[in-house]
Amino acid sequence: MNSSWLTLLLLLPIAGSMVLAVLPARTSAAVVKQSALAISVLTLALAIALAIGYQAGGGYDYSVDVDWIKLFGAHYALGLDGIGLTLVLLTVILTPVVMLASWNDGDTGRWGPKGFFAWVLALEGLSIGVFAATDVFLFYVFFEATLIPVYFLVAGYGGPARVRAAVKFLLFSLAGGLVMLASVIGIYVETAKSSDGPTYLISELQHFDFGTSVGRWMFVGFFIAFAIKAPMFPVHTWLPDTTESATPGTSVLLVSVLDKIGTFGMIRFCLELFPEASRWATPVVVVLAIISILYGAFMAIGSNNIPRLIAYTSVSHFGFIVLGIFVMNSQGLSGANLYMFNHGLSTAALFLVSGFMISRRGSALISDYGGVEKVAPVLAGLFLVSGLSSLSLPGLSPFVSELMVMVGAFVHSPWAAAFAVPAIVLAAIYILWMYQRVMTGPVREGVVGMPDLNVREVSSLAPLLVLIVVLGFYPKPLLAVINPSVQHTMSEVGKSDPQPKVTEGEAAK
Amino acid sequence: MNTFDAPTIEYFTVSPILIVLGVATLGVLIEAFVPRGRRYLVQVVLSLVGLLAAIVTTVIVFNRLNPGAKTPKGGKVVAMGALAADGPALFCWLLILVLAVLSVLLFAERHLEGGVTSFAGQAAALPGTEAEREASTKGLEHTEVFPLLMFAVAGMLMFPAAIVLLAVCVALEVLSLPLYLLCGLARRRRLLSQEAAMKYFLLGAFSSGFFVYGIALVYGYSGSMEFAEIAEAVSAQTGSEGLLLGGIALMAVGLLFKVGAVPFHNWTPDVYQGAPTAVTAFMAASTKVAAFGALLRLFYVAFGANRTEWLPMIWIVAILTMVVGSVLALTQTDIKRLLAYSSIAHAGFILTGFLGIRSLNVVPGGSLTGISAVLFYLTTYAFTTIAAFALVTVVRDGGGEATSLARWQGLGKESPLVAGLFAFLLLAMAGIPLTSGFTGKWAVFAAALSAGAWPVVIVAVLASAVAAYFYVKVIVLMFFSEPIGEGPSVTNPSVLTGSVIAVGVAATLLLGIVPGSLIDLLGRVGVFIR
Amino acid sequence: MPADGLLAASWLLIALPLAGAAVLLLGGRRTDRWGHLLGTATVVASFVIGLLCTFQLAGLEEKSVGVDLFTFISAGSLDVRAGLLYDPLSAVFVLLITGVGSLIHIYSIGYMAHDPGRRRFFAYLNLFIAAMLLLVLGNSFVALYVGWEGVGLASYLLIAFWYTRPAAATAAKKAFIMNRVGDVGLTLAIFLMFSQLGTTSYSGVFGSVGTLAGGTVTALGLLLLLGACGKSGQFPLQAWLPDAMEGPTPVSALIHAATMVTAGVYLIVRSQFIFEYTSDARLAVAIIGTITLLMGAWIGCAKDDIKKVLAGSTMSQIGYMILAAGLGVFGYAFAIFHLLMHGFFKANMFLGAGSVMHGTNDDVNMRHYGALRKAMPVTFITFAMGYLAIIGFPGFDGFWSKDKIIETALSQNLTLGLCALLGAGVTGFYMTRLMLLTFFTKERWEPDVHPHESPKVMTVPLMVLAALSLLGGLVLLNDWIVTFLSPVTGEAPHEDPPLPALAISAIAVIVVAIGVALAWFLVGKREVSRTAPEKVSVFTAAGRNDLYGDAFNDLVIVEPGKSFTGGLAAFDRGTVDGGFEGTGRALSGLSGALRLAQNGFVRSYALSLLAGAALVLLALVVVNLA
Amino acid sequence: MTLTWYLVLAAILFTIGAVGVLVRRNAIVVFMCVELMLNSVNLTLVTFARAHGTVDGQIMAFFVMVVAAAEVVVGLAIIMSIYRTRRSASVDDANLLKY
Repeated sequence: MNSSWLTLLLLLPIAGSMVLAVLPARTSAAVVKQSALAISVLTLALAIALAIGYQAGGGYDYSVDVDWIKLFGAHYALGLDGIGLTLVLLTVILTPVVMLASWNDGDTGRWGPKGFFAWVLALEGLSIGVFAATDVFLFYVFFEATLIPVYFLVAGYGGPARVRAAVKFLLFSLAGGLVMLASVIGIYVETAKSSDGPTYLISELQHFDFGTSVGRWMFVGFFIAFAIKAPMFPVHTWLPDTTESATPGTSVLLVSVLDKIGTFGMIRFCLELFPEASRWATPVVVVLAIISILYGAFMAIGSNNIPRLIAYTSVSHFGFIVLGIFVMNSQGLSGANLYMFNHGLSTAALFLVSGFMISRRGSALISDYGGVEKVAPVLAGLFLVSGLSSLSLPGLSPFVSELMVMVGAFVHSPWAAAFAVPAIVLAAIYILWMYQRVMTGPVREGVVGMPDLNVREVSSLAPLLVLIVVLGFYPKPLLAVINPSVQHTMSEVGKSDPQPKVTEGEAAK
Repeated sequence: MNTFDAPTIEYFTVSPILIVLGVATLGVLIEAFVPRGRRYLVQVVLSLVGLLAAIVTTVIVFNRLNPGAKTPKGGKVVAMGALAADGPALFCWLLILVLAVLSVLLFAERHLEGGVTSFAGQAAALPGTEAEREASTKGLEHTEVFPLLMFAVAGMLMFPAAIVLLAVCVALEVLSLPLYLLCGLARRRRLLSQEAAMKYFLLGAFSSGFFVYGIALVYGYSGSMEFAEIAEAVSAQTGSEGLLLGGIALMAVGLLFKVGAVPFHNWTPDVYQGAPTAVTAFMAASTKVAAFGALLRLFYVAFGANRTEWLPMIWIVAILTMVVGSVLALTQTDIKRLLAYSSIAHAGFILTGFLGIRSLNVVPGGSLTGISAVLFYLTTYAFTTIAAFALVTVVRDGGGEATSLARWQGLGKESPLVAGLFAFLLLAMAGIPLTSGFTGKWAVFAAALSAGAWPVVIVAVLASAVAAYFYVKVIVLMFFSEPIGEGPSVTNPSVLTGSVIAVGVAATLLLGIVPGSLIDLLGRVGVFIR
Repeated sequence: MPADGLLAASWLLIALPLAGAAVLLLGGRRTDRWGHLLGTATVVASFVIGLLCTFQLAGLEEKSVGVDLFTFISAGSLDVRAGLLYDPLSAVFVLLITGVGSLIHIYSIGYMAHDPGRRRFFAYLNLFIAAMLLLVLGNSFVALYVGWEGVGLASYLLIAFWYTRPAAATAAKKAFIMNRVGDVGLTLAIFLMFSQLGTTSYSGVFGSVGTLAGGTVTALGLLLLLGACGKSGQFPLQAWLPDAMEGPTPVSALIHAATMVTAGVYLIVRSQFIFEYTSDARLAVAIIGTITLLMGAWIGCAKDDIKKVLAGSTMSQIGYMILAAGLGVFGYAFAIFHLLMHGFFKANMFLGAGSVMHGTNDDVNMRHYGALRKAMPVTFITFAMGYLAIIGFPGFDGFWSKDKIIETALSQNLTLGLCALLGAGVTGFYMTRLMLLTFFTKERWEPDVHPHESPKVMTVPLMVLAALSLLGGLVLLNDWIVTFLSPVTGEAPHEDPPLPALAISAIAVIVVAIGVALAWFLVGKREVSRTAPEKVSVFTAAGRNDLYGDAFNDLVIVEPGKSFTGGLAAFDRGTVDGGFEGTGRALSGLSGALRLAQNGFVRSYALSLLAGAALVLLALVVVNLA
Repeated sequence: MTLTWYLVLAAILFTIGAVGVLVRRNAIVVFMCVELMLNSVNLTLVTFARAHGTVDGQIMAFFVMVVAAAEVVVGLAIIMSIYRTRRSASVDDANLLKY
């Protein structure tokens, strides 16, 4: 039976975006912004309602499956499992937050606030589509389509080098997407040989035997695209350039939501469709992930530009997520899923709060700051909390996921964990050194008289920080949704958790 | 006394060709007999009516194939074995005719040049002379362009349907000769236009020399002009193989020249740039359809049996075409030239689909074949490109069309609509999903991959990435660069050009979102009769 | 055994100060007027609850009470439950933390009275108390780790309390980062436990650790030791502790003397069920403790900054505890005992130092003190109590606790024992030096300094702590503390020391006396210059430079690290990104070059066509031949 | 004389024509070279027609002649107009369109 809820969920923001786009030019900016926010809040409400009604389990809920292009085997098929639901929630939570935080960021851009908010809504809708698609072809369509709003958001609204950055972003993503296209087509070619005819439905592909060598090639195609998206070393260089030029809001949507498509795709497609190839590639991917973790962290330490620094921290964090995915055990995979959500929150907070500061001072360079805490204590405080969440301080949500990922890595191979764990030291260095240089010390010229955060700004950050803290102590609601899906993924991959030497339940009960 | 055996001509089946030819002839007569002032209207209406009539008959003939059936009838050989009215042929007819309607609309546009068409008032008048000024003040126009166009269309209709080498040769010439002339008829920038015409003509003639020599060799090999008998000879491997190889090579040269494949592509940028934009649009869209239609039929039907011998050659050409087209487009500074190189790259993508040739018995019924993939790509590309060139005609400055990319800077500010639509078409050419460019790419790559041509597909994918860069560059230019000087201006076109743009954009969008019915149709009818 | 009664509500211990911190931080300036009172009240309340809980525990048959709260993390077989464990060891810590914590809160009301950030200060202190309580009450290594990091955060925030001072900000960052280095060990230990045992709870690990291979257990022990070194300022992660004195003095007293830095000792004692299976790791622990106790003492001798001397002594005293913990079942209880006593007398002395600074315009240089005993009698007397305790003057609490450690060490490992004895002597020396420079000798005050006694709100806590320094040793009566802790630490088999206990005590006292006498002759009898002498022995110079710990770190880690990140940035720009951008440029260049072939001459186009024909033919022929 | 001789002669003529296109500058001459190529094709066609004993080749030859004639018409028109504009029939002079 087909459910139209997901269609509604993804059409709501897209329709809203179109309405915004065709509003007459004389519509006041306030009306534009308020209606955009209203639409995104409505979407959030709908998504929450869906989340509440979500039937936990390994399968998909709210499924819809309609033939789309028969000859291609493409379906309009949507559905949410725990992994998708988590990321959809992340998307719908972050969109209103970004809107509120970027209330005036669109005013001076290429198409004014109307364009900004319309692109943001379009991006929201398409992202929901990406996370809800249960058909590879449909996924690919959404995957590529999301590039357009981001491209215009970066190129139209941002710093001096924004156009170049936007082109770089687009080309990297497109290149990855095209490589993936080859694999997507490969799926058609292989399934078309079968008696059932071509299909792109994940549910059917999961039981399809691609053969060893074909499966590996196709895995590589998917993986390259997702590695660029995620981004992993060595295809990460577009990210710092982009965040350096984009508005904080755009960076949030880019890093917190869009880049998750990469890691989401690794689970959904690399692992579930090509289990044999995934196992085959694990050693290489794990090494790449560890390099990403350390490389991103070191690069973050060496950055003098705050958005670049945050971008590099994300490279490091994405390394963790990929590590968690490819160790292929419950802890790693659940941790990676949770990590995606938590990283979304914490990086969003970090981008936004630093964005508030940068817009006040007019410089993104750490060396231009000093003593901000003195003049803007609330800003400094929220910056610190965001930063601490980024360095995975216990009590804040990213800790839980990072711990799970590292546990998973350790179970997989103690060496993997041993190389990844030093990142917690590096994380402390990059966050606290930045905090030290920006916030503490004597008040620098140029920082004097910097106003503290206003109510709008604080209230845009508040939901993020509340979630970070609450999930830091009580991640169970998300884990309860994620775990069954992870079990399902594991059974697809044909992996089960290695048993500890001593089998004994948690004796502390 | 011998009995007279009247040739059987299935008049109704070939009526689209006959109608178009008739209208073309009529158009020539009109030039002779109708007063100058009325010719424009009469020619336009006549051409449109003729084309629409041809479309109607094509549709009727097409329906007799019963394309809704799981296995439609294969079509039939008509006109004493000269033409094949099968699925691919009829589909090409339909496509060419629709594109011809759009081209007529573009040809007839008079708003942009202040009340006259964009063709030379008097081709014979020297640029910059009194005669030309007079022609221009009198508002003279070359209404011969319409019959010329109709002749070319007639040739294009024959080209993909011809199953006798003789007919192929004639069709090739019928479609080419009017085009040579049309290229030289620009009202503005006459020198460029004439140069384009000359280059196109000389090279075209040169390449048809190769083509007919190829025909001669193939004839020498097989002893027949008919595709079916050639195919038999090829599979029976009678005759001297050297003749066959030479014939294949030389015929390939002629056809690859027409589609603008590397290394036979050099004319494309020069001619696309120099020709009147409406003609470029017509050429870019329709000629590709006709030429690929013919290429498909010749190679699939006549030479299909020894494809293992010629496929590697096509591999090389396809790779070269995609790479050279994409790379050279990177540094172009003129929008028409850029689109020309883009069309070269696209020819490479279509050739990739062309590689999807497989024996029918390994292809599961109703699934994607090389033929249907190529035809689908042609459809998507034709509409996108005709709309793109139509948009080029509306961006103007004091000297006519502003084709220099530098003049396109800041177009997004001047006219968000034009820039937005153009950006959309560029994204389609880049193959972004939700546009026809994506589904088209998918189809040709899938066809090629199914036939095992994965190295070409990988090159194609990389070339697409390179190509994306120059498309995006134009978008950047339009939206994010400051205009130089006064900046470009957009002249509002009449409903003629407007509707071409609308149709092109709509097709690009619809074939991107709901390509299902078309591709299913092609999946069913995309089979050559033999 | 599951909790009932008040113990079931022992989570309140943590929740109260946490709520206090939340109110103070979120309430902002509105709470400025009464924030410090709330902060103090929550801790005092926790102390009361802790006291009652401990009484309840003492009355129970089984001295281990679990409070299961909720599932924290679960995935596959990883099932971490948030829960508390109330047993004698945690009870001792709860009382120390909340008791000393309460006193320091009260003291801070006076000490921070004029600081505009007082509310923030109390918020951080409350946060610290909550985290520290979680650390000692958590029932699993994960819970411990959460608290462990929480105290690290609080420590960070409090060291950097005066954040406009670059030194404070730097010290805070340094502390956190070096702690994190230790955390690497702790986290790896946790992962190792999970992967090998499938659990991280104390009871779970306790129950199954015996099945592990010896090497694994040793690895586990060493990893835990690394964690302990970070938190407790032990060699080789000791360098942050002296710098941490940049924080307000009550912070130094509470966090960097009495409680947080002893968390390492707690960790090792808590993990005794692991260390019991690995004598190698135990030995490592003892050696680390010994090295640090000597290092700390050495540093203490050379410093002129009163807080740095105390910091050195803290390192040294924790070294004793670690040493004791490394002695295994013989030493665990004494480690805790010394930890408790140290908490009293060191907090006492730090607060005393704070009181001194309070009276001298926050001057910390002892060379600017002298003869303060008259100006600050209460401070002097209370400080003296602490002094006597730390040097181990018979009867004072430090005497009992240190003596026990030296005695056990001597009986277990003669070398380490002798080192510990030597350390005691050095302690006598530098503490006497401190006393002399501060309260005796001549006045060397800054011109505008008018030393005065601190207000009651500060001196009363001093008096309480002084009393505890004097009387704390009473808990050893009848070996009460050892018996009380034995459910956790295990019961040591009786062993006869090499010498009678009394003899060892006497030797220790003599060694200390020598130290004191040396100080008297070298410092007390001489004129003290107001500026530190330039020409000093290499030993003094090394001590002043924290035994070159920072220099070593700079040379071996920081500078190479900076070069590495710099090189990496260049690599990222040049090679990685340059690779992509270079590909783009190369393509553009290729395009520019190929463009020239399109030269506009129709004849060259024809040539290209002809060449193409040849190519096509060639391709066909080659394939045909092949 | 064997078939081969005819074919070789035709091939030589074709080559001469093709080379002529490459080396001659005058548009008319270039065009004549193309005609030469077409005529060599005609020779080939009729040779094969005789060899195979069918008339197809001969018919084709006629068509090629017609095609050539039509090309002449169109070609000369274009060359004329460009000559009138430029006062030069050299194909090398027309190279405004390049790169």
